[in-house]
Amino acid sequence: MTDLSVQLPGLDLKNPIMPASGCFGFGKEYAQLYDLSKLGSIMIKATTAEMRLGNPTPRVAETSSGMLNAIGLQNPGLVKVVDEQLPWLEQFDVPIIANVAGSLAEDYVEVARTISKAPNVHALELNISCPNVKQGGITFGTDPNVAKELTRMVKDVSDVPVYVKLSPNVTDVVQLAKAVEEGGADGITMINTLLGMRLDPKTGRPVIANITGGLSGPAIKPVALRMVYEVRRHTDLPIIGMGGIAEVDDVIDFLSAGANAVAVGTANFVNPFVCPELIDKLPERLHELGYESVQELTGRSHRL
Amino acid sequence: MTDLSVQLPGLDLKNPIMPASGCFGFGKEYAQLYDLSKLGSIMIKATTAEMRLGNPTPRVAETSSGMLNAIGLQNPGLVKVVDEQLPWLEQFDVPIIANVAGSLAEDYVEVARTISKAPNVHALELNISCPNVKQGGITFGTDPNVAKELTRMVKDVSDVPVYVKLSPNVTDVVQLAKAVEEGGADGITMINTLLGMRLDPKTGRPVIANITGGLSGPAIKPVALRMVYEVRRHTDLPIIGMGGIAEVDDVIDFLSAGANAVAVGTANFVNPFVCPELIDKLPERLHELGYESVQELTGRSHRL
Amino acid sequence: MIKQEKMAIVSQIEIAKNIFELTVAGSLVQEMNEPGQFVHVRVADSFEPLLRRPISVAKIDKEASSFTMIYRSEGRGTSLLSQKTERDTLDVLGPLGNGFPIEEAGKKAYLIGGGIGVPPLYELALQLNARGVETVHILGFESSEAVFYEEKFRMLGDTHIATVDGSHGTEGFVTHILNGLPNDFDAYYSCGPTPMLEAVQWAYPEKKGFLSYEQRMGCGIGACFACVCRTTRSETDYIKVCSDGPVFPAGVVIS
Amino acid sequence: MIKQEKMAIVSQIEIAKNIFELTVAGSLVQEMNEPGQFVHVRVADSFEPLLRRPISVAKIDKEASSFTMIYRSEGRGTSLLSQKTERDTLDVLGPLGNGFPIEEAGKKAYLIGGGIGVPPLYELALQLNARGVETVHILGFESSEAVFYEEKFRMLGDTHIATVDGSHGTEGFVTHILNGLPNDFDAYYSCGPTPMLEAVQWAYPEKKGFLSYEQRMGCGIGACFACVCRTTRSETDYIKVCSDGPVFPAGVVIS
Ligand SMILES: Cc1cc2nc3c(=O)[nH]c(=O)nc-3n(C[C@H](O)[C@H](O)[C@H](O)COP(=O)(O)OP(=O)(O)OC[C@H]3O[C@@H](n4cnc5c(N)ncnc54)[C@H](O)[C@@H]3O)c2cc1C
Ligand SMILES: Cc1cc2nc3c(=O)[nH]c(=O)nc-3n(C[C@H](O)[C@H](O)[C@H](O)COP(=O)(O)OP(=O)(O)OC[C@H]3O[C@@H](n4cnc5c(N)ncnc54)[C@H](O)[C@@H]3O)c2cc1C
Ligand SMILES: Cc1cc2nc3c(=O)[nH]c(=O)nc-3n(C[C@H](O)[C@H](O)[C@H](O)COP(=O)(O)O)c2cc1C
Ligand SMILES: Cc1cc2nc3c(=O)[nH]c(=O)nc-3n(C[C@H](O)[C@H](O)[C@H](O)COP(=O)(O)O)c2cc1C
Ligand code: FES
Ligand code: FES
Repeated sequence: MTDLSVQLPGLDLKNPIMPASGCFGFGKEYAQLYDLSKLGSIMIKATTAEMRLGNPTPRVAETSSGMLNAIGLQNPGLVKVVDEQLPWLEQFDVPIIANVAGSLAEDYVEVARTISKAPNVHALELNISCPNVKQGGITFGTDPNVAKELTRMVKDVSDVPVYVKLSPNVTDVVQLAKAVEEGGADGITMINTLLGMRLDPKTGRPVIANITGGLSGPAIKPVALRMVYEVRRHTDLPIIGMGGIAEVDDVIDFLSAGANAVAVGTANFVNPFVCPELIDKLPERLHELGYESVQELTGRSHRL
Repeated sequence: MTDLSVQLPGLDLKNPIMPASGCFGFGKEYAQLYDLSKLGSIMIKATTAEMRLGNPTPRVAETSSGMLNAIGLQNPGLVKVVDEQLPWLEQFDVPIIANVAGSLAEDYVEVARTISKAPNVHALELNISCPNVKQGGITFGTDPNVAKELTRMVKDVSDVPVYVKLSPNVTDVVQLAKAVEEGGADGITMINTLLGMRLDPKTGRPVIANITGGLSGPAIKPVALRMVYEVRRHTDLPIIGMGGIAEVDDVIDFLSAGANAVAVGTANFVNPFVCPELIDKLPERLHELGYESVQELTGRSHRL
Repeated sequence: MIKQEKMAIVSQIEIAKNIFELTVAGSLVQEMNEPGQFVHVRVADSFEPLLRRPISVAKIDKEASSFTMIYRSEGRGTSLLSQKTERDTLDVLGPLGNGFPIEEAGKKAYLIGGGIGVPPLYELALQLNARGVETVHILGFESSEAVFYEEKFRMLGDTHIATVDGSHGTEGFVTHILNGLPNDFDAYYSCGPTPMLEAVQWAYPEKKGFLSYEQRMGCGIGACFACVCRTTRSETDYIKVCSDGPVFPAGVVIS
Repeated sequence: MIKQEKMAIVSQIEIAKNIFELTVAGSLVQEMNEPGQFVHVRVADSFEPLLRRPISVAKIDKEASSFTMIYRSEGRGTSLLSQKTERDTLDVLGPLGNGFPIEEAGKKAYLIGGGIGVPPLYELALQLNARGVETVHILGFESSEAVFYEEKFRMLGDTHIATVDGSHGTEGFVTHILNGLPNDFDAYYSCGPTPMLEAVQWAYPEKKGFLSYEQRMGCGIGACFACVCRTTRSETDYIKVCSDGPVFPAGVVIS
């Protein structure tokens, strides 16, 4: 029996596969398709203190092997998430990772304090890397000192372990990883989207109303994998890796590079069953490769 | 008659299309296929003071809509380039942009001083952004002060205008652009490759012997386009844009975003005739879009 | 229930210039009910092009367990789709969204479509006629070359065609035809470009109307918040075209 | 001269497990001469997969203006290639590189191939036999399922087969067969995995030999420096497999 389980701070995962934040809403839609209890975890959509409408449309655009999005943190706000979405998710046997966002440090703190008390929220994911919001967000994720400070503030109020989500739009991702480690982060999730743009060749206008958007999907996998590999070389913090995962060998690659678990974002739109399919395929693939557990494989690229 | 010509410092271009450095060698191979005089310019392979062997193989790997390379600046060295390659290129009616690389600032200066005196070298492209060389290169391209200083040193010795090639692997590309502008750059070329990685899922080993490589091709176009657009908003320096260009609408997009001319890299490997084909298609496409010249279209996304 | 299925391609025919009629078969068809619902189609096995394409259900044949889409081959995805043949299968996710409420039609309904907004009106016309509703079809196209299903609609009721260039039917937009038609219908149903929907909505402020909207989509099932529109129902919320729509009563969507 | 051409697919047949024989026709064939040259094939119209795939020329038919490739469908690109049919065209860049020097063969030559290194030896055997050279073929495969062209080689000369699992011919590698064969040949030609080339080279230090190498490629024409190998000819230079090779005299490449 191949052992898929993974133990991370706050997270006792049946398996290392979970949908990435923003690509799975609060689970309701995918629950029509399959039993969410099958998932290792669910990273729910970014939650802010107040309800957010997000950006104007078009909010998505296709690119070569990827897509751009500028949703802009649309969400019903902390109160509704805690009163409605999270209780609804309690019917499933799955730990929730709550993605926490905001414009000011106080917003993050407020959301973290409250949402970390929800019974099924087992960890927070501090979204300091969303490229689609004007104020804040982006600066939290690109300045090591700011990132460290914010991590510390959130750690102080959180009832559950705090994972910090790193941006790929930086010169030195390792520096950021170390900064949030110093700030007390229990883990790292990476990567968020790469800042990109598409124009309509007919008009010269940006296709995304917000002008720029975040690039995700298979196109960014090489960048994501490189960053996970680099960060793993410099920290022992748990890493939840993501960026372009769509097939079982992508999972293998991220685990090999040092991720302890992985998240699947854009691929949910292409194949809404991708997460359960990956979970089903993983044991056989591990076995083929000569591994009996996820843990055995994890980080093997560093042990060659 | 649609006017394809573009006047840039040192460069009187018949058309705005040129092969990107490292993707066209010193022209000899493509000269077997078509008349190089057709090209707007040629960016020749990076030249260093001494001959370089580059990195071990495998040096390339395919990724989704892209490729990784870690050639590592293999080149025959300054003397051979000046004595053999450049004179050979003189048979063609095409201005050459010499890509200058090195490990230390003095190397850059030495190469720039000598190569800028070659009669057909009309501009230098300062490669401060190659992600595939261990010492140097990368730090020149990520630290604004270092980039500015190097630009100034090279400007001091160069007989021709100096374009600086920017790296996308930075938090703030605009800051770098401004720094090299302050250093006296006559223009900017962008972008070099994104640092990425591929693993062999069977073994967990990096496919590229150098472990990481530079990601190029259609996958990176959204990032390149966004960076050109951003830099154009903050400087009037000429920009030669590149990153994933393969079709005529890609050329349109880069020009729209503010590039004055474009370079084609990876696409040469897919279709060795891509440059002359783009040159042939550009007039009709411009006309369809209602423009009579390249210049008219250039930067239109900023004028909407 | 939403299903994902590799459906068999029964036929694919170019029925007008760049307009393809694609019929596929599979058990997913048994889930289809409302006209105006759509499916989310994967056009390639690879991840390039990456996203699914939303296409309306144009005709449902429960007995044959097949359904028909009609689409314009335009961009990268739809042109790949148009190259598929009976030898291929098609990865379909659906049925998605909420369609046209047929029970609201009253006795006589106007079905107003523009271009690739026409297809869902065909299944709608079939279902309304089956319920004894009189349907009048007002259909707009670019030019005579782009006209499709004229005869099929005619078999079901009065059918008026407008073309932008006047090469067939009335010259101009569907609104030109509407101006000359009586106001004696109970409800209207419309699908087409947003400016057309706006114009139709303005033309009949006191009528019951149902409009089908388009937006760029990611997931197609309501999870990604890509396809939102502002709504008159609330200042503080968006509606999602994919899962709340694509059909909304007139007056709800702020476009 | 190197040409790029959309060639017509004449036939594509699976001749062994996952091994396909693909014949295409076009004027580019008139440029082919040396056995051991290769072509660079674009497997998709889109940019995914992006890079061309290098495949050896296995047989040239100048009269029919066609040539044949034999390849293993393995990764993403070659499996797409294997799905092409007579209805498709194939974008071919070639002929590329320098092949086997047939004039060096003397009277008797050993042709030693492993797996997908066997194909170029077929055209080589044809050309050598046409010149009156006696050819002996020593071919290694994974297993009996993977064996191809055995009869065709047999028609041209003595043919010995090794399979790794012993399911056909001698069990083991081609070197096992070579050990039992006389040393009475003038030159050897070899293509296959690098360890095999190494072993062959070591086995016949005093013989004239020509080896065909593989490397990951970008451009395929010598411009990108992807496909280099170190060489004994100079400490300060690399050779490029695509344009200096893929065939090199024994002793030149340091692998
Ligand atoms: C609910 C719904 C029903 C539709 N029904 C039909 C139909 O029955 N027949 C038909 O021909 N078309 C229909 N469309 C429009 C159809 O989805 C687009 O024409 C198609 O997605 C364009 O894809 P492409 O590959 O041709 O273009 P590309 O330019 O390659 O598309 C790039 C991206 O933009 C999206 N996109 C481009 N145009 C549109 C558009 N108008 N609406 C939504 N997304 C778009 C694509 O889905 C893709 O993600 C419908 C759209 C929606 C939202
Ligand atoms: C000069 C030369 C001649 C060849 N002749 C033949 C032949 O006649 N028949 C045959 O079956 N194979 C031949 N090969 C090997 C063939 O090119 C690879 O098997 C093929 O490229 C693998 O592509 P893929 O899509 O199956 O694999 P993928 O894993 O999708 O390939 C990914 C990338 O790696 C490259 N790659 C993978 N394996 C190899 C390899 N062994 N050599 C070079 N590049 C590789 C691919 O070209 C591609 O760029 C030859 C290789 C060279 C260099
Ligand atoms: C439509 C969309 C919405 C997203 N929203 C969020 C979000 O709210 N919070 C967040 O941290 N990341 C968000 N992301 C980023 C993803 O969680 C993930 O980091 C990124 O998409 C890379 O993974 P992928 O390539 O598998 O999609 C979003 C991504 C997409 C495509
Ligand atoms: C094989 C290869 C070699 C390259 N060598 C160089 C180089 O020597 N100097 C340089 O400035 N850029 C080099 N580049 C980067 C390209 O010039 C270009 O900036 C990059 O590939 C993005 O463009 P593309 O997507 O069109 O390839 C190289 C790129 C590739 C793919
Ligand atoms: S397309 Fe994802 S919510 Fe509508
Ligand atoms: S593949 Fe480009 S030099 Fe050989």
